[in-house]
Amino acid sequence: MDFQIDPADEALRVEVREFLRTHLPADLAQRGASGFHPLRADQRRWQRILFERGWGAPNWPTEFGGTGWSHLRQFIFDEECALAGAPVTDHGGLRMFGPVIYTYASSELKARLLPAILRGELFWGQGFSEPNAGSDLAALRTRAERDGDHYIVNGQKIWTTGAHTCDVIGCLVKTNPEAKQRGISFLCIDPQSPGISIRPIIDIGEGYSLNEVFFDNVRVPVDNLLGEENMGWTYAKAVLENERATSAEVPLNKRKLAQLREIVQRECSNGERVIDLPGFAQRVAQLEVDLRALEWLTLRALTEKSGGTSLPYGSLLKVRGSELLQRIGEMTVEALGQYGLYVYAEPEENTITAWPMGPDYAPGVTADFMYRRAATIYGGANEVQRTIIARSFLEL
Amino acid sequence: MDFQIDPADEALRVEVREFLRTHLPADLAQRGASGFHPLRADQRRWQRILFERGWGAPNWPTEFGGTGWSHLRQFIFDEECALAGAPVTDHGGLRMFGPVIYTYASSELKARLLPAILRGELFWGQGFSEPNAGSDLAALRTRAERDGDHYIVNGQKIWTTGAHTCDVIGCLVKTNPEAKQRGISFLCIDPQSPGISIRPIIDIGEGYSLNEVFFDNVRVPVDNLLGEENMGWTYAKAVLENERATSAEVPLNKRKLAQLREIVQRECSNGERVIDLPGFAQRVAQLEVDLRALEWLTLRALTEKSGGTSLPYGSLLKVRGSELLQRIGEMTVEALGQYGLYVYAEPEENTITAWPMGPDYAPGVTADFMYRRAATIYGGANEVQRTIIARSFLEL
Amino acid sequence: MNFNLTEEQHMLSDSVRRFLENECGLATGRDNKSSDQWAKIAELGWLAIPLPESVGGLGGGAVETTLIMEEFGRVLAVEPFCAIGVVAAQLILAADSRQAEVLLPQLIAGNFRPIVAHHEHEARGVIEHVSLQANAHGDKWLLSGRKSLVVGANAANRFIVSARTDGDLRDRAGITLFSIACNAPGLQQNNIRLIDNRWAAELIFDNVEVSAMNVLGEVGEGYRAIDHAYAHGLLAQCAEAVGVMEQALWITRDYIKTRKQFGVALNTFQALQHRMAEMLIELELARSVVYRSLAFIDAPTDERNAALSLAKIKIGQAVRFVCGQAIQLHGGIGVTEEYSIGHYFKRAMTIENELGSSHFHLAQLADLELRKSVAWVRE
Amino acid sequence: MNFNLTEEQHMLSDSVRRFLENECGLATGRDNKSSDQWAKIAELGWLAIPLPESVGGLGGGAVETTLIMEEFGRVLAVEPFCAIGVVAAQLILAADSRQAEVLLPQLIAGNFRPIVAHHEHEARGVIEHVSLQANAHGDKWLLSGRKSLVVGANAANRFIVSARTDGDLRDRAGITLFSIACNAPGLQQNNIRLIDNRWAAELIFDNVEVSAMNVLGEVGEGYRAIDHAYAHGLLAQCAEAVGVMEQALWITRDYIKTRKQFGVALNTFQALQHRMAEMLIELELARSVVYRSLAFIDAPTDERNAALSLAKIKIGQAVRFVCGQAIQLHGGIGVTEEYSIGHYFKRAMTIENELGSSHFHLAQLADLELRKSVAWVRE
Repeated sequence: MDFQIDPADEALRVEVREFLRTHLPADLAQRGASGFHPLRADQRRWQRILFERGWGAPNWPTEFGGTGWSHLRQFIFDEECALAGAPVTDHGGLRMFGPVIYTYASSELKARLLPAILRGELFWGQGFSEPNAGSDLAALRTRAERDGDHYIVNGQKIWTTGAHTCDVIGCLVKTNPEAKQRGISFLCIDPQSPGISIRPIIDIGEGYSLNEVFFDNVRVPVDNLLGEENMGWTYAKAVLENERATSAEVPLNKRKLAQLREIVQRECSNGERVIDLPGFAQRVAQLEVDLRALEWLTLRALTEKSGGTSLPYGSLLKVRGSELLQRIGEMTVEALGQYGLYVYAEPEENTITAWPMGPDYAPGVTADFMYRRAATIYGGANEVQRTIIARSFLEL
Repeated sequence: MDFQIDPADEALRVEVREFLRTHLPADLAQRGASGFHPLRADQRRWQRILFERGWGAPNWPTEFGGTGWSHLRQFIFDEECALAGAPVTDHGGLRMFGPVIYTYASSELKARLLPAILRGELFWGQGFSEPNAGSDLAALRTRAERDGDHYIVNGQKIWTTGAHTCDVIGCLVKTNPEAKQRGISFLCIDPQSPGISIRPIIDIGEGYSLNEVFFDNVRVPVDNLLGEENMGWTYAKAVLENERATSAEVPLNKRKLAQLREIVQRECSNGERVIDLPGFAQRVAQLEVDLRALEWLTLRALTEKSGGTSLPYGSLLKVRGSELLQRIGEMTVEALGQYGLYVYAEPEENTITAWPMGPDYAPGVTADFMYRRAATIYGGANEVQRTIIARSFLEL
Repeated sequence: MNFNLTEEQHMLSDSVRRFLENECGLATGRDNKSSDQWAKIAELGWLAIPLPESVGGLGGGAVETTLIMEEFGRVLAVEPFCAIGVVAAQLILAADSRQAEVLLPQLIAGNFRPIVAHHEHEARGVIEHVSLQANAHGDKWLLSGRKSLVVGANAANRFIVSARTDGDLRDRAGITLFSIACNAPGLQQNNIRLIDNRWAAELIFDNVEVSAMNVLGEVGEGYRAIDHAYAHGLLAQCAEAVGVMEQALWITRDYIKTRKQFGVALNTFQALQHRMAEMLIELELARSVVYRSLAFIDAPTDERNAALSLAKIKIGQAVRFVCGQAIQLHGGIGVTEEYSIGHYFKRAMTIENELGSSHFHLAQLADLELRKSVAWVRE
Repeated sequence: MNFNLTEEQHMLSDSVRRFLENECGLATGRDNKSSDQWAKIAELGWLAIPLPESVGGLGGGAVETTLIMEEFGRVLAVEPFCAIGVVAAQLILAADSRQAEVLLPQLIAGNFRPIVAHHEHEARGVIEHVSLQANAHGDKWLLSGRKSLVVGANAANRFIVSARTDGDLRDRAGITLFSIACNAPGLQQNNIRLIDNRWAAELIFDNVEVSAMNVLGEVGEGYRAIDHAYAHGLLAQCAEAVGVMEQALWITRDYIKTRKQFGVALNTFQALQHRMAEMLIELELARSVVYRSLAFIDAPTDERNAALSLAKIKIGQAVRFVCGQAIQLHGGIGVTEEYSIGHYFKRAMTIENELGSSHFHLAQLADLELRKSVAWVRE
């Protein structure tokens, strides 16, 4: 056992921090820190900057242009980016589909897709959930029927993040309607294809990142199949397995707690800082406790090999990480006083200027808090995670 | 709607308080306030005093020697008794079996049993639960088979409060093993009968109030049947219905909170009262909030007629009342510092003197806190109550 | 002690509910106009009901207010009944009985729509926090400073402003009430929508001139009336929260009985059943503290305020839990703007944060705990 | 960074577990005798493992201590390993390196069983709280005052007492450590059983005479060693709590898989499954803060103590929840003295309350929050 961080890992942290200080454009960082949904244009600029530094894909192996970093180094990188307010990079391309592509796809697809993702020229929408297949993903019903060298896709996806601004939608579709999990395939679909219609879903933060996507006889070239037909469930599981150590969103939680700390120090009541009001310091301290516990559970998950008797880290982390995000948000809204109750409309440009009222740290806080009510729902509702923990690990 | 208490009810409170001040013996009050299980001898003395005042059975109609008080008045009486530290009266005789007797039993049994209960000459053990029939009471298996003018009882009861000191055990028994709920009867059994053996159960507070009772061909006169054969389930339901408004144990919670307040004012740290240490006052205030909310929910239950669309008050109150008891207890143990960790053995006499160490309010606090871990279990576990609420009222 | 509605109270509840359900939908307030419904609301007599007959009211009281507000909560109505019919009306009533006889009949008729501009950003629940200055200038007053979170300002045709004419920032003495036209020179009004679709304003006063005639009550004596008005406002808001919770609970109940996952209806999952049981418990405890507050609303100020703080703590905790879990049990659809349930949560958040958060009120109660002596405890 | 046990660490865990399971059962401490097992424990070398080679130890450290303590927690052992092998040993090590070379080999051998008498009733977690007075009297010292909650005192053959030779009640300077025979004239020892079946004592000092030779370290300089020793003690206790929780969790898991109610095994109820999932989450978060503390145990004092406070908060909250719910899921049998699970809860309560409750430590962390500047926050 060794609980000290490796000096080389610590050196990477310093390097990343310095890079962010010098290369992260201020206008991007301002929006990134605000809590509003990221803009695609910002993500594009930032991905290009990272790509040029060689950090375009921290989680990919070097042979595909990734960094080849350990999980721990990826985590350090994510933390520093979050704390600096860097735009969220394309989760779909880098985390969910990229690994499926370099592991399972044809070399033709690898060559076509991976460099474009790395350079920030190919952004992905995630077409997993359906109206009746949320936490129960295997119940999905969107069908892809083979017709020559095309699939004909019919059905509906929901909660498709960024469908309205992405270059490709990565979909899970039923290629064998008889089988349940074994009949699922990964298909890349051009959102401009005829037969696709996209309906915005506005979230309760009044932000727009989600969509419903309807497929009406959409023709998709067979070449766009990722890996083998009917193997999608296996791939999806592998993807989700990659996610297990990051599901507490510790980097995001750290940024949010830092923001709360700044607000309770800056906001005043009768000349006193809000942090000095009764109970506030203890509440912040409690959040710190819970965040640190999550951080170290994450470190365990990052450095421990996954295996048969291993803890279901992803589920443990998901439950508490999402709850923490909501608790920090709730206290931040309270700390803002009236400014926590104002609607600051989501700006359509990255520079946030000239808000009608309030301090510059107010806009976006409540919008994000509202959106994060979904944190305990998306990615497998916390109730589902508890069942997974009980069944898989406790064998109940 | 009228939210003010009736002056006549308020006058009763004053009268009860004055009576307690003048008639409750100090040695009884000391033990009563301590948290240790009540002694039968104390209960006997106190019941006699109450009987002489005409308050032997606050919840019975006047025709059977009760006070005929409204539910609200009974509640006021209970509150004052609890706050004064009066011994708990015989729950079995007064609350559980008395009402069944005066409502359903033969006039012979009424005459034999009711006056004796009133005078404190007949104490009851409660033989409801069995090892495999706890929260699922209808699963009980103790059988009573008719043999001439006797029943032959075989089986086992558990959690039988006071079986070792009572004059009669009120049992639920199966008289028709074919039927489930419809085969249950109420039987009064003399604990001295041949064939009965009693095994103490020591609780984790190291107190002794509970027992296992084994019945091996115990002969019980048929005269000891309460009401009709096989109607026990109906009676039990009626009994439990009577309990619904008191299941939050607000009087007990009030006494416990008053005790906590006294302790955090008297205990000191470096010259400062414990209540002045960070966070303590807010925690006490939160307990006060939750107690007052429960008190007023209880007042609603007391004054509202029960009926088809009525809230399942008993379940609502049981869940939060038992939780509150545990929360108050936990904080009281903490407030006592080291004295909360000492074992003060349950004294066998009512005068509690010469404790080895610590202030006079310390003995019994932790014993009671430990015993009350059962509060969320006994009387139908809180999980069962939540199911009742969900099914009966929310129709889920 | 009797928790049953009288027949009149039943009728009031029913009629308010019917009107609001039919005429005031969810989220009607996104466009910033003063409510179309105000004339109808006045016509229905709701503004008269809680006020004494001496000012043209119907002689009801706080009980009737809570019944009305519960219905407002149920449909998430945005009409400023609480701001005008409760806070402003009670303020005028308590501040100046002569003026009340003139102004309240007009308020009841719906022509006079005063909004109290009292809250300031740094107050954070402290009622006596007034920094806006009023300086005597001949027989006039000049007001300078800021007010914020003036809820319902978009519907106002008059502001009643608390200003400091004497004393320090949080002194109870030295607060004076002024009645001011909405378009007074030097007064800038910035409207902003709140997350629950009500509208509020920040008001910036730059030497706004007010004549001595427009002082409400006595100079320097405004605190008592403000305290009274906000006590009634807080109670009204607690009652509103009960309506919010109740409706959120039943919407959720109905939803999980129909929605399926893993092949079965959600309501068959015990974890969800138990969650809903907890929601019901919290709702009914919250309702109980509203009743308790009604028992204290006319009690001496300290007792009343302690009871209201207690209520606000329970209500704030309950409404966040119930409405938060209402979203949770809905799943994804609960987080969308076009479905109703998320709006219940947003109203919950404004209720929690508007008149002092539950944490603020807990600190108030904690202060009382510290002042209790052992003798008191023993009594 | 590596959370895997080395082979030696695995072997240590296994052998400690095997011995304790076989030789030390549940609740062996109800009769007040010094443990029969101590000689065997010494023989097994556990006392040597965490100590440096310079004092005859095996050169392990805090990691090995936590491994051993976790096993103690698992079986609820009452042997005073923490009191002697951790707190007293670390105190001697930090107080006086010369004495350490003499005393610790004897401690390791099991002959020397020192117990630190430091806690006083009003301390409530404050380490520097020392009121017991030591007054110079020629070349001797006279000690008067009280110590309490001296856990393991029944096994002691020597007390190490903290006393004030200078300064005010909570000054860090002016605390001196004295080594005192258990039967010193003027020393009264009242033993009392704790709820978790360990034994503690109250010690009453009435002009107990101590020679200058028996001062440990420098006069007035005892605080640093006490702080060091209690840091290690707190960490050991946190590790013990992890063992307590883990065992309570699996006992409960096994129980609900066999116990039936309403005709089906309890483990089929989703509400109970989810409760157990919550218990596992809390257990693993608690384990994680123990690991984090190990990363800080040799850090500068302020950082170390902040990390330990953080750990204690999480541990205290987790252990109460896990062990409380372990009882709840058992139902009635969980509340009986003869079944094991209630004892896990009782150990949980002593852990929570012995070295400063989680509320005390939360207040410590809150103080740190107040001292953070915006600049710090931004960094």
